[in-house]
Amino acid sequence: MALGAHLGRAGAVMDLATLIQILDSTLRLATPLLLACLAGLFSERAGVFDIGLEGKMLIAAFAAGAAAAVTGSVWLGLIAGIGASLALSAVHGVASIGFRGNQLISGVAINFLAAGLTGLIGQRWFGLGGRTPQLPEGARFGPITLPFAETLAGVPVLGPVWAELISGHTLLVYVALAAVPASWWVLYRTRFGLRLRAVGENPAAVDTAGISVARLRFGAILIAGLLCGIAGAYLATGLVAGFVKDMTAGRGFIALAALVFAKWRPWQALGACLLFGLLEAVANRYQNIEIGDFIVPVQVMQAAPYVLTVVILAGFVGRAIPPRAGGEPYVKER
Amino acid sequence: MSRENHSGQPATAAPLPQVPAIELRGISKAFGPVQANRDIDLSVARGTIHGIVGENGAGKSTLMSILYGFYRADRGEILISGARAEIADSRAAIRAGIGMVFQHFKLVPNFTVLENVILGAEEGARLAPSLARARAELGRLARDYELEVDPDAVVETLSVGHQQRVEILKALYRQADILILDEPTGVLTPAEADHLFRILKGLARQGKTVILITHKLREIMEVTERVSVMRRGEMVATLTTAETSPEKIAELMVGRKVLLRVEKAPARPGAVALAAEGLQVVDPGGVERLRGVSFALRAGEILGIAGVAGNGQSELLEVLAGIRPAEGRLSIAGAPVALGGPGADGQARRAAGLAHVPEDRQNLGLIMDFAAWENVALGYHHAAEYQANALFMANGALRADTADKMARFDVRPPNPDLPARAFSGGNQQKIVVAREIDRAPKVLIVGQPTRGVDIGAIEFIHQRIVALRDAGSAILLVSVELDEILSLADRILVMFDGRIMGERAAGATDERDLGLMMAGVA
Amino acid sequence: MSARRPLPPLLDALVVPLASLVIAFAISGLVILAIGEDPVAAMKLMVEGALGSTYGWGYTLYYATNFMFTGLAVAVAFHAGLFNIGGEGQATLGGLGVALVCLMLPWPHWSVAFLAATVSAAAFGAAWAALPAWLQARRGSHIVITTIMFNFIAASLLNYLLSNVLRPAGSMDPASARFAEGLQLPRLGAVLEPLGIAFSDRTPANVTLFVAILAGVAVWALIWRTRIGYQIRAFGKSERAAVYAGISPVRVTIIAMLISGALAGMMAVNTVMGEAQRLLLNSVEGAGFIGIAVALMGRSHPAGVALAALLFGFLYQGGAELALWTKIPRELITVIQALVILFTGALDNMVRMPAEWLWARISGGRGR
Amino acid sequence: DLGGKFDKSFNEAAYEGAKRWAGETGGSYKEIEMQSEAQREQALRRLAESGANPVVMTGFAFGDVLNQVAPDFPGTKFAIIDMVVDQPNVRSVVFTEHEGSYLVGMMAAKASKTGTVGFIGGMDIPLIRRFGCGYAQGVKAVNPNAVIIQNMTGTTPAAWNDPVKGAELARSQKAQGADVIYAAAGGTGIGVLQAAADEGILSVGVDSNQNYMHPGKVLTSMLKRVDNAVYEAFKMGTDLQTGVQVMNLASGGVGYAMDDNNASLVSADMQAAVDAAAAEIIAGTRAVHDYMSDNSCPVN
Ligand SMILES: Nc1ncnc2c1ncn2[C@@H]1O[C@H](COP(=O)(O)OP(=O)(O)OP(=O)(O)O)[C@@H](O)[C@H]1O
Ligand SMILES: Nc1ncnc2c1ncn2[C@@H]1O[C@H](COP(=O)(O)OP(=O)(O)OP(=O)(O)O)[C@@H](O)[C@H]1O
Ligand SMILES: [Mg+2]
Ligand SMILES: [Mg+2]
Repeated sequence: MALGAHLGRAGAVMDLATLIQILDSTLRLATPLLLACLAGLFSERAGVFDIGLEGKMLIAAFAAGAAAAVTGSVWLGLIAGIGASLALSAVHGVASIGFRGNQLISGVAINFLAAGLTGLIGQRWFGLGGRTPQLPEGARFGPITLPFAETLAGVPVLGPVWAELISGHTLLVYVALAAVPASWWVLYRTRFGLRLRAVGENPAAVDTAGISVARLRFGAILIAGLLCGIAGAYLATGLVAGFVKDMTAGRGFIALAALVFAKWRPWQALGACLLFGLLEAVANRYQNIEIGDFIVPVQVMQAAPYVLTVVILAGFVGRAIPPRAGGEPYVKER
Repeated sequence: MSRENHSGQPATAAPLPQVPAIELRGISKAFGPVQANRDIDLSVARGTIHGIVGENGAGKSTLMSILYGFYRADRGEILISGARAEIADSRAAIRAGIGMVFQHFKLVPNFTVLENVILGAEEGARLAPSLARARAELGRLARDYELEVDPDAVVETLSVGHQQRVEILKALYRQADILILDEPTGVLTPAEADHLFRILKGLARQGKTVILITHKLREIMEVTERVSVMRRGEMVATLTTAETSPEKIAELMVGRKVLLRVEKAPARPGAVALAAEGLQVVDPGGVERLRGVSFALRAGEILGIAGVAGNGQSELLEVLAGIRPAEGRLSIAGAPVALGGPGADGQARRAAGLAHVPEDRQNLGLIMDFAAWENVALGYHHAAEYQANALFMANGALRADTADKMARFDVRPPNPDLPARAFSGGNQQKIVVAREIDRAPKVLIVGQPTRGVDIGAIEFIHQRIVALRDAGSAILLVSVELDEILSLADRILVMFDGRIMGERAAGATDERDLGLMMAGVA
Repeated sequence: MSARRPLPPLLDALVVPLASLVIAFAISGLVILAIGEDPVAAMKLMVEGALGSTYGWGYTLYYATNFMFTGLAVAVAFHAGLFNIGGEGQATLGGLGVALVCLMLPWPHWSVAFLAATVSAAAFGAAWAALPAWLQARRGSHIVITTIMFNFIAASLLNYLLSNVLRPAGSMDPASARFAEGLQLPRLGAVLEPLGIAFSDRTPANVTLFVAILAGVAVWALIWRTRIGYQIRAFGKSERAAVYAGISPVRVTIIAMLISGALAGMMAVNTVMGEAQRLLLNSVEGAGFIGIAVALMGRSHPAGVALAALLFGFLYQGGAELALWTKIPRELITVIQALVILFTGALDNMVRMPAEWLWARISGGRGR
Repeated sequence: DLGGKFDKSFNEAAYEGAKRWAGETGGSYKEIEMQSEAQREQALRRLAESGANPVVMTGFAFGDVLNQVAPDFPGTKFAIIDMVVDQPNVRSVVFTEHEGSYLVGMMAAKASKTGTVGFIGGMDIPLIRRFGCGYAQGVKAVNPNAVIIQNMTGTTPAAWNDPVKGAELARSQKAQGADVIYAAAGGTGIGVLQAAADEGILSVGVDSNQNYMHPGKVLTSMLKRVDNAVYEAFKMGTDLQTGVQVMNLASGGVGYAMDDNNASLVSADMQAAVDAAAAEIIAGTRAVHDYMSDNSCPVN
């Protein structure tokens, strides 16, 4: 069939190398989603809706790109990215916890704020229309070669899988992966996690147990800020070399979708983000498909990840029940 | 937000016998325009059980919440064992040795019992040691106080009675010296309540102080040493229980004489209005909830269904009301009705002449954010008298009808525009009852009609149910209150484990007899 | 705290948002100052540019029309407890509906075409909301995800159609052909002239504005006066109570989303038939998302939605004027929008709390 | 255009042109970026009303609007880039992007060792297809057996500002064997060039000279002298010549970039072949098919 023939041009229909390339791409694409998704998880598990993931990532990407460009240090970039994201988290916290404002509105405002500020400050600062200068080598996260990558390279299957798929990513990819068990452990194995989950379900229970609801929620929101900060820094200093206006390109919303998909649980979040990453990677790789003489429009493949998401959601995932106290500011007296 | 004051308390110094465990002086608290507590003084002696009674909305819960640091008083001071205590938040209250079981439980529904118990009382940053210690401690408490609960059960799967135990365990786990219980028996069976009182008496003997809020005067008479009566935010009297009577307390509470027993003529049963045959329900978790329930309900009679909570009564009500699918056969006034699929919904049931006062008024029977008049249309939004034309509802007529119902059912305040959540529980219940009773339905099914409702309102609701019966309606009454069943029902069925254990005529049985059947001993 | 007293409704509805707006603009002024421009001049330019002439009003109202439709769409879904993030995609499809109607048939008069286009836009928008609604109702697939996904799918669909199907041969622009000359909707100037009101006819504001206002009234009546509206609100407040009342969750979910999608779709009449006169790749340009902010700030009430839409229309047009006559980058407008959303929508209590405290002082004597 | 002023290629080139004019002549100009489609007409009218002359706009999206506006301002001269608008007071500047793309396609094919090259466009729209088609013809002219992998970034406006996706597509193309990748995707291209440099393969920039971004790693850039077009329009001022001006190879409107940054990458042989082809195209002896002429591409 022509489909096979077409694919065949680039090698066997789906050989190991192709598979590794797609999975490798999956991992890179999933990383920012995963970090943002875990950020949302902490916030929403504590009962604070967060649709400002996109904005926090964006401002972090900008701050990381700008600081790295100015100082030449990727670490200062990372710190700046986290700092900027934390600042927006604090705004969200003040509005939705301190002043019991509407959490959705606050999130929307943060997205606007980030989009506006990055452009505005970027333009004033670098005069590049919101872009930051190209980052040189030391101002970016470089790939990390894991031990044995060289030694194992010759071993069939395992060698390439280890050397190309698992090894050779930037530090932040491993940070994101490590964040999954870490989040799980924090949420389910620590006092902080217990309280955090409780406050998202029934803040009154936490309050009457003598714990400050506001402080707990603020803590959760700041963790979300931290994670979004890393996600943004990864975009600007890990995946590419610098910030480009609006470069998050809707990833914060996809992360939100992944969070619902994962039913607000860390391991499932990993699964959902990898799935989204995989769908995009596959769509990237097989964008041009011919069936016989019919050339499948490129838009079909571009829409495919989203269509498949809906199909999977409808077919296998079922009802997702959000944390019960989510979205509601905690008020004792009205 | 000061926390520094508690260190100065003489927790170790043996208090003089005459120093009260708790003393409240001049406590006032307003919620916006509502003065919930006005200049309240209260003194509770150590090692005693002290009752607090009052109508719905009298301010009992507010007063106790202040003592527990959940609310802050506008004015007044709190003395614990004679020393002034600044109780800024619940943490301070817990440190001062106060534990509270709230009227509306403060549990995390999807947590296990153990997790709920240690929440806020963890040992260190890691959970595992806390959980282990709590497991051991819970075992000890369970032995000492007969408070068995499965520590690994998820709270939302427990019966309310067991959830209550978890709340008490929480307080005991924190080694509370002073235990406040806000309407603990509202959701308990008589047996469970007796059990609870045994525990409370034990605690008091150990020198702990107990404050008990309840609407049931029988309980006040049985377990308390002293009782305080509140009315409209004020403390009207504090009496020694042994020197008073239920009638006297009721009169102090309501400000008038109250009939504590229902006056009713013998029933005159007519044709079968509701017939159920072999009703079976398996819940989504695969548990059989109803195992072939059959009965017939006649016009002009009240059929009571007694049973310990969790034996299928709730499911039975939901099946009859059309909001839970089931197997079997059901007919209303001789006409078969669907038990599943299309035609099995609340709308179809109402069309067939069935009205339903649900057990859970706050989640099922009312929409708390809706105004009273909107709630009066709930389920009857199709009713012809509420339609202006094909397109619009007649909100004016609906409001007027609501005002009328509120006047006739003595809902206070009689303002149709207030949201449901602004009414006290008793008045919320009256709104539901008014809505369901006022249309003289062929069949009325009622679940726990007086749960948490003050005695004045209980009297009123009971009278209306009897009046409806006398007007020829068939009434199915589900209640965990044996008192209520015995005084209202003409005929009594007892449910156990999804089955009907037996039937008794109301005059030919008593609490002991029913209690045995309820325990599954036929 | 207890020393406060709730403000009377009228005061609450007027003073709090106004004071919040003042704060938002004060901080915006600081931002303008920080980038080295004159805040007073900039604000004056914005206000005069957007509200100082019928020309400015025309643009302000044109944008407000878009936001009213998308805001109402989100609001209706909110009443049913559903978060419809899919306004963007539904409006995209609405645009397709308008374009097909206008291009496929020879219309005798703009008014007939207008009617048909409105119906078609609503139908296409509703159709695009139907599947997410059905999946939510029947399969429990979270509407937030499915509507996000449908936005992307709509973009792909439109991209394909405009590049391959609807584009006139030889045109570089991925846009449909221009509609027939007579299909230009009457602009506000033309409509108001017979009434003796002089209004600039150089602006894209057109008769669709009246449809938007009608839609607002209709939504109000629907939500608070009709049976289905009652059911939507009951379901939105408490699903369990709705089931108790015999209200079908499936039916209500689907109906509410269809209405929501139809409203979002109708926005396209304004942009496609009222302004561009052809279908563009980017004819929705984010109005679907602005609709979320508008609905939230308007507290899901049509009157609130209309006011919030007007506010955003003002910001768009005022921002255009700024961009036109100053060197202030257009991102500043985004920042101002953010601050307005933040202070009027999320930080409203920052004003309300002290206001209630003050109110308690002032009205202290009269309390119970 | 909505893409933004500093996409490192198209819009930025226009800005550079305006700046150059202002710098040389001391003249002043106003510039506006659009936030909304409705602002196109608004901006044109307001600028014309304010006496600006000429009014220069970039992007095909202005075409339809200009057609409406131009007749209302007969005294004002307009220049539009990338679209033909048939009005007496309009100068339409169009570029033969297919010719320029053809040349860089030839260079890509010559530089490619694998025989596979890549093209990454922002969105599947006619303009980008014209780029892609010219490029493909150039590649095939050198190596008829070459494989050209074509990808588009997206279908929403984000497609022009998504360097992350651009980089990912570039990596995917590299994995399929591509060793030269041509990016015509606005800000997204920055990611393509970056990923190519990281992966040790070559890239081709677009519109402006992007060779400097990764010296020694960008094979060349397809130049589209929007800056010149804008500069000239401003320079002519009110005497702006109207009518269609085709900026092609012959007029230096399109071409490929050579500088110190890519000198080492372009062999004499490669340059000779490309220059010869350019000469043939200018002479009319070598035809480069324009996708827009019949909405199809002879090769792909
Ligand atoms: N959270 C609150 N916000 C506002 N007002 C409240 C709140 N809680 C109680 N109130 C007001 O305080 C008054 C006293 O309420 P409280 O809960 O103390 O009554 P109660 O005696 O416990 O009644 P019940 O017997 O029904 O439990 C009520 O009338 C009510 O208006
Ligand atoms: N948000 C509120 N606003 C005004 N009054 C309130 C509010 N919440 C509670 N109340 C008042 O508090 C009092 C008691 O409330 P509570 O929640 O304790 O209900 P309740 O009467 O005890 O109901 P139940 O019997 O179902 O437990 C009522 O009089 C009610 O008017
Ligand atoms: Mg109470
Ligand atoms: Mg009560």
